[in-house]
Amino acid sequence: MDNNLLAQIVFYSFAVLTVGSAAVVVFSKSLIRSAFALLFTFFGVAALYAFLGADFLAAAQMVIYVGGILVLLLFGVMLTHKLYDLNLRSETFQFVPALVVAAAVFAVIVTFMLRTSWHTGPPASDAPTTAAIGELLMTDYILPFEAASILLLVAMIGAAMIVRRRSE
Amino acid sequence: MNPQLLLDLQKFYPELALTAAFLCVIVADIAFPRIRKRLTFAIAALGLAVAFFLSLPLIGEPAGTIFSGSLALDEMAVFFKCFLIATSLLVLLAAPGSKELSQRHMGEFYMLLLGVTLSMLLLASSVDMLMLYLSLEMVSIGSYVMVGYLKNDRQSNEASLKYLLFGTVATGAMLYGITILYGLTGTTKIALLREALATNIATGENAAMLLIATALIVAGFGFKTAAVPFHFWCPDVYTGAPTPVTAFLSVAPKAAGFAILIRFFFTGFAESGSPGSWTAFSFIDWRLLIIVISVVTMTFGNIAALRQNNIKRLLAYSSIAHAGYILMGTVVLNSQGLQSVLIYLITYLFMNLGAFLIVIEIFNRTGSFDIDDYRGLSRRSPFLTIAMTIFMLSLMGIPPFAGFFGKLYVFGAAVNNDLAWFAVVGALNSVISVYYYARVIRAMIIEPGRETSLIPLPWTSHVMVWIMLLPTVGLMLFWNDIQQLTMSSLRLFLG
Amino acid sequence: MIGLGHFLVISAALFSLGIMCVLTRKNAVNVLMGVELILNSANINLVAFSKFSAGNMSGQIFAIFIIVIAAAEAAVALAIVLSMYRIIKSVDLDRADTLKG
Amino acid sequence: MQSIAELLGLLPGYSSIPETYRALIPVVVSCVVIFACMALAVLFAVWLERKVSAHIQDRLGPMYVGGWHGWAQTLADAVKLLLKEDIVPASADKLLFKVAPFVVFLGAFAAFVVIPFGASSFVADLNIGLLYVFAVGSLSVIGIIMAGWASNNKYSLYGGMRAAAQIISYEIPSAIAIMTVVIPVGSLSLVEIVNAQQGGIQNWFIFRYPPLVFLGFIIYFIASLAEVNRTPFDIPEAESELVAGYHTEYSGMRFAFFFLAEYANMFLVASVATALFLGGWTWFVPESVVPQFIPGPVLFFGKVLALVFVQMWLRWSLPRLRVDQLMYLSWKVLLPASLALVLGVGWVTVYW
Repeated sequence: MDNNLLAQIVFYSFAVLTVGSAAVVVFSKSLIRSAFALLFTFFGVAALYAFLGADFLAAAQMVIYVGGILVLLLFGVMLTHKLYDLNLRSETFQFVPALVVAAAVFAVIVTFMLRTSWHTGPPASDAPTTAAIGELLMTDYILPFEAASILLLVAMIGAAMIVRRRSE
Repeated sequence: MNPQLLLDLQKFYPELALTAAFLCVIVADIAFPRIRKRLTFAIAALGLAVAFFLSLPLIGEPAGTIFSGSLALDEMAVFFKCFLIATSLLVLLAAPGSKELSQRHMGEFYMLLLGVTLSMLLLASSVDMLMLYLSLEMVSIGSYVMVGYLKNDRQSNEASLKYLLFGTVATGAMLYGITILYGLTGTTKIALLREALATNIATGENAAMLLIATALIVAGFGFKTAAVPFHFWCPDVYTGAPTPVTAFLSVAPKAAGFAILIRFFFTGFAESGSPGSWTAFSFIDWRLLIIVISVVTMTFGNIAALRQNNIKRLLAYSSIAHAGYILMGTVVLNSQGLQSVLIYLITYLFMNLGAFLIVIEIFNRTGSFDIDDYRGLSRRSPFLTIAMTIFMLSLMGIPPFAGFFGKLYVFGAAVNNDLAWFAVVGALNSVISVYYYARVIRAMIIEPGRETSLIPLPWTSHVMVWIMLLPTVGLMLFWNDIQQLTMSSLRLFLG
Repeated sequence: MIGLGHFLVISAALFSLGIMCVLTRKNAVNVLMGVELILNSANINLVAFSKFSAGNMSGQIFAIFIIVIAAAEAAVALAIVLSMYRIIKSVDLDRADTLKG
Repeated sequence: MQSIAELLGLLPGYSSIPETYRALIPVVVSCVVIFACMALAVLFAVWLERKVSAHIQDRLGPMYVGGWHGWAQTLADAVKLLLKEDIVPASADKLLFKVAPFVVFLGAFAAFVVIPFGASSFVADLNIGLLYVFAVGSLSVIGIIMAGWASNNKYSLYGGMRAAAQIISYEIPSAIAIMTVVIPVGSLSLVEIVNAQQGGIQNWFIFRYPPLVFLGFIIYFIASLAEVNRTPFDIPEAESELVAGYHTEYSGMRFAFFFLAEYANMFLVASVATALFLGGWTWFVPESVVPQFIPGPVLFFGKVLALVFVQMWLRWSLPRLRVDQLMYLSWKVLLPASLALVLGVGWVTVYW
């Protein structure tokens, strides 16, 4: 790669963006800022996918996570609080013990992950993945694909049933 | 179309029947508003019954996988298909008799029940980690909605929220473990894990990574089977959920969880050729680990049940304890141990559903789940009292009822495999459980109640109680058949 | 050169941040955000392994299904949270306290 | 981007720049070019909108600034906007308030990267091009909610939430309608899709499998109108109810960004429709009959303008829908219709 340095700069900036905004999600005192920080986390993760050559997945991440899940979460925040409540404080509890636990989890996982000799092969090529994914979804993964449609149907009807008003 | 796909579809008829019923219920619920209550019930019951009879011809099919290695088709898969469909059918038949469920939206309830049943069938026979995770989430998401079915009821809602939060975190952690396993082996097929791992865990670091992955995955299974320390959700959810849902959750997803637990560890980790050996990865004492979980689970469940006044809560803790007993069977991971698990599940199905059925009937009349309100029940409804007593005795493990044989098998499997002390712990636990089950019996029979009016029992409920009662009492008559059935169900696909 | 390790560290960081979020937050919606972090971390793992380690597409396919599941889960979760808000006018988890024992 | 890099290579001394930085330059230059084109197009569109609306209402519109039909009116407006004081309301969430316009703008702007204006005039030919358009489009939704919330004004919040609900509802039928083109081509790349339509008007997808793809075009066009919040789907910024929706509190430069994003989005959906259904930069008749004497980009822009004109025409002809009608249209009319179309197109593609 001739622009190796450039690639590294871009990678590290996206890594910092991802982890940094995730930290904002976790530590921010304002609920709504947590939610908006999630936008940058999802965006950063999509960029990481692009780095890994998973172009279809990167776009899917943006469409579904940012355009769907994050919007849902934001609606969730806004519909469950009184309007004008800009300083939505999100309280925390067990802060220090949880910090210790999370730090321990991080330390353990990272230590062993870096020491593990992963089953490594040559990196997969960066060929476009869309066609291959479509092919696999219709052949080897046809059952999960169909099952996922049932899942979505159950989730959709279930969610609609729960939020529907009691009148009728 | 791919010819292999068509062949696979022929072995997929039970699931297809359920899917068809699932879709028909949705359409019927919308299209025929006048008769939808009965129509959706009929479709759901018909679908389950058809699915049950379509599973029977699969017995004796050569073991293999279908859909490019997504699902296993072996005797055990068929056993669990039948078991899970039967459970759902029984719950379905009991559901209209419950006043808790809002009669208006029964169509959605049946839809959810069918959807969750379908997902459980997929879960119990998954041999691909993707299919495993997907179907686990399908079961979970359907269950969250079922628990929160009484959407205007505060308890139901809280139960649903707690279930959801615990569930998403537990399955999230499990997923992380699965990804690590994928990284270690480069495959998502459970059957290929063992070989890939055997060449891969030579170094200590890899073993540690595997350990972390396994711990995370066990958390997911522990959540589904409500084993300590992943049981927190269980009492609250069982109490808050509508009673038919509680009955369903306490049997079906648990059984599916055990099915996939056995399948995952047996085909993925244990050494091939010699059932009963965890020795492939000897750096961790698997048996001890599961023994500890099992002992803690049953002891905790039994002790916590002692001080419950709410019958649903009591049964919730008792179901935790029973999960402990079942785990005991998985410790002895040979054919005898696994057979005992299957037998225990069969007995547990009838006695537990029966107990919940009576809880439903009593709630319909008294509107209470307090054990104190069971006082004087013997005067008000002798039939219910006798039936409940039999279910309680069976849950205790008193002969000659079904529960006794289940326990006998589990303890026997432990004794036969040099774990006599383990069986003793189990037996001691059963002794503890006698106390709280007996409390229910005492309240019903001995203690006088204020109300004396008779409890009317519709004929449908009569029939339902008998359906549960007969196997609980008479299972031992067919003991040889059950032994043979469960024995033949153990021909796992190990390819 | 950017290798597998870089991605694994990011994913571990997201995972622990997600755990942290789940453990500390009282607000139900906020807890769900933590869950999304956990799912994203698992996805990074899968895609990274798919490229560097397994050399097959199954990791990416798995990741797609996880995204789909996350969407379904979020829909149901928010429905339940909204329903709870309608009943007790709060989404703080310590207000969900009628079930104790 | 390739052609830009080649053009830049003609500059004296260009090759003496270190490789690492040279890789960046075409990216920056193409961004600037797109931005400039977009700004010009928006200026023109705003003027056009004024004129179209005026003539539909049988009046003349601005006539003085600049001479012929007041062509410089929007320039004057732009200068006014940029010179205005940039007000941040005292009770707003300052950080989010300031970020929101840029997020919205980024969503509109980044999508132009994959639009093929001509046979070689595009920044990138991503093989997931169409999906990418939808992906960055979802950024604007978040930006709109952000603006609505951060303003701390209930009209803004309602506007923002209405807009978000509307956009995500209509994204579904429009995405499915696009499948009517993607299925026969077998690619998500916009360049490939346009290439598949070469050879005259009869090869444009709008006339493929009549009337299936034509109906797909209609569904896409309606849904895209709603996605850019144009009348008759402009309830997020319905003046009579919500003042101006999510950008009520904005002024000066930040308001200009919203304005820019709004018109850029009009061009974006028109461009996508042109590339997908109207043959993109391709000529009306087979080149063997009449050679193409208009450059591709001009042809493309002409088709886009025609669609933009229709958008304006609709705005001044149709009344606004109610919220429930809006949702009804999306979920109960467009969605089933587009699903049926996809089934039809799939069937035709496979078995015909």
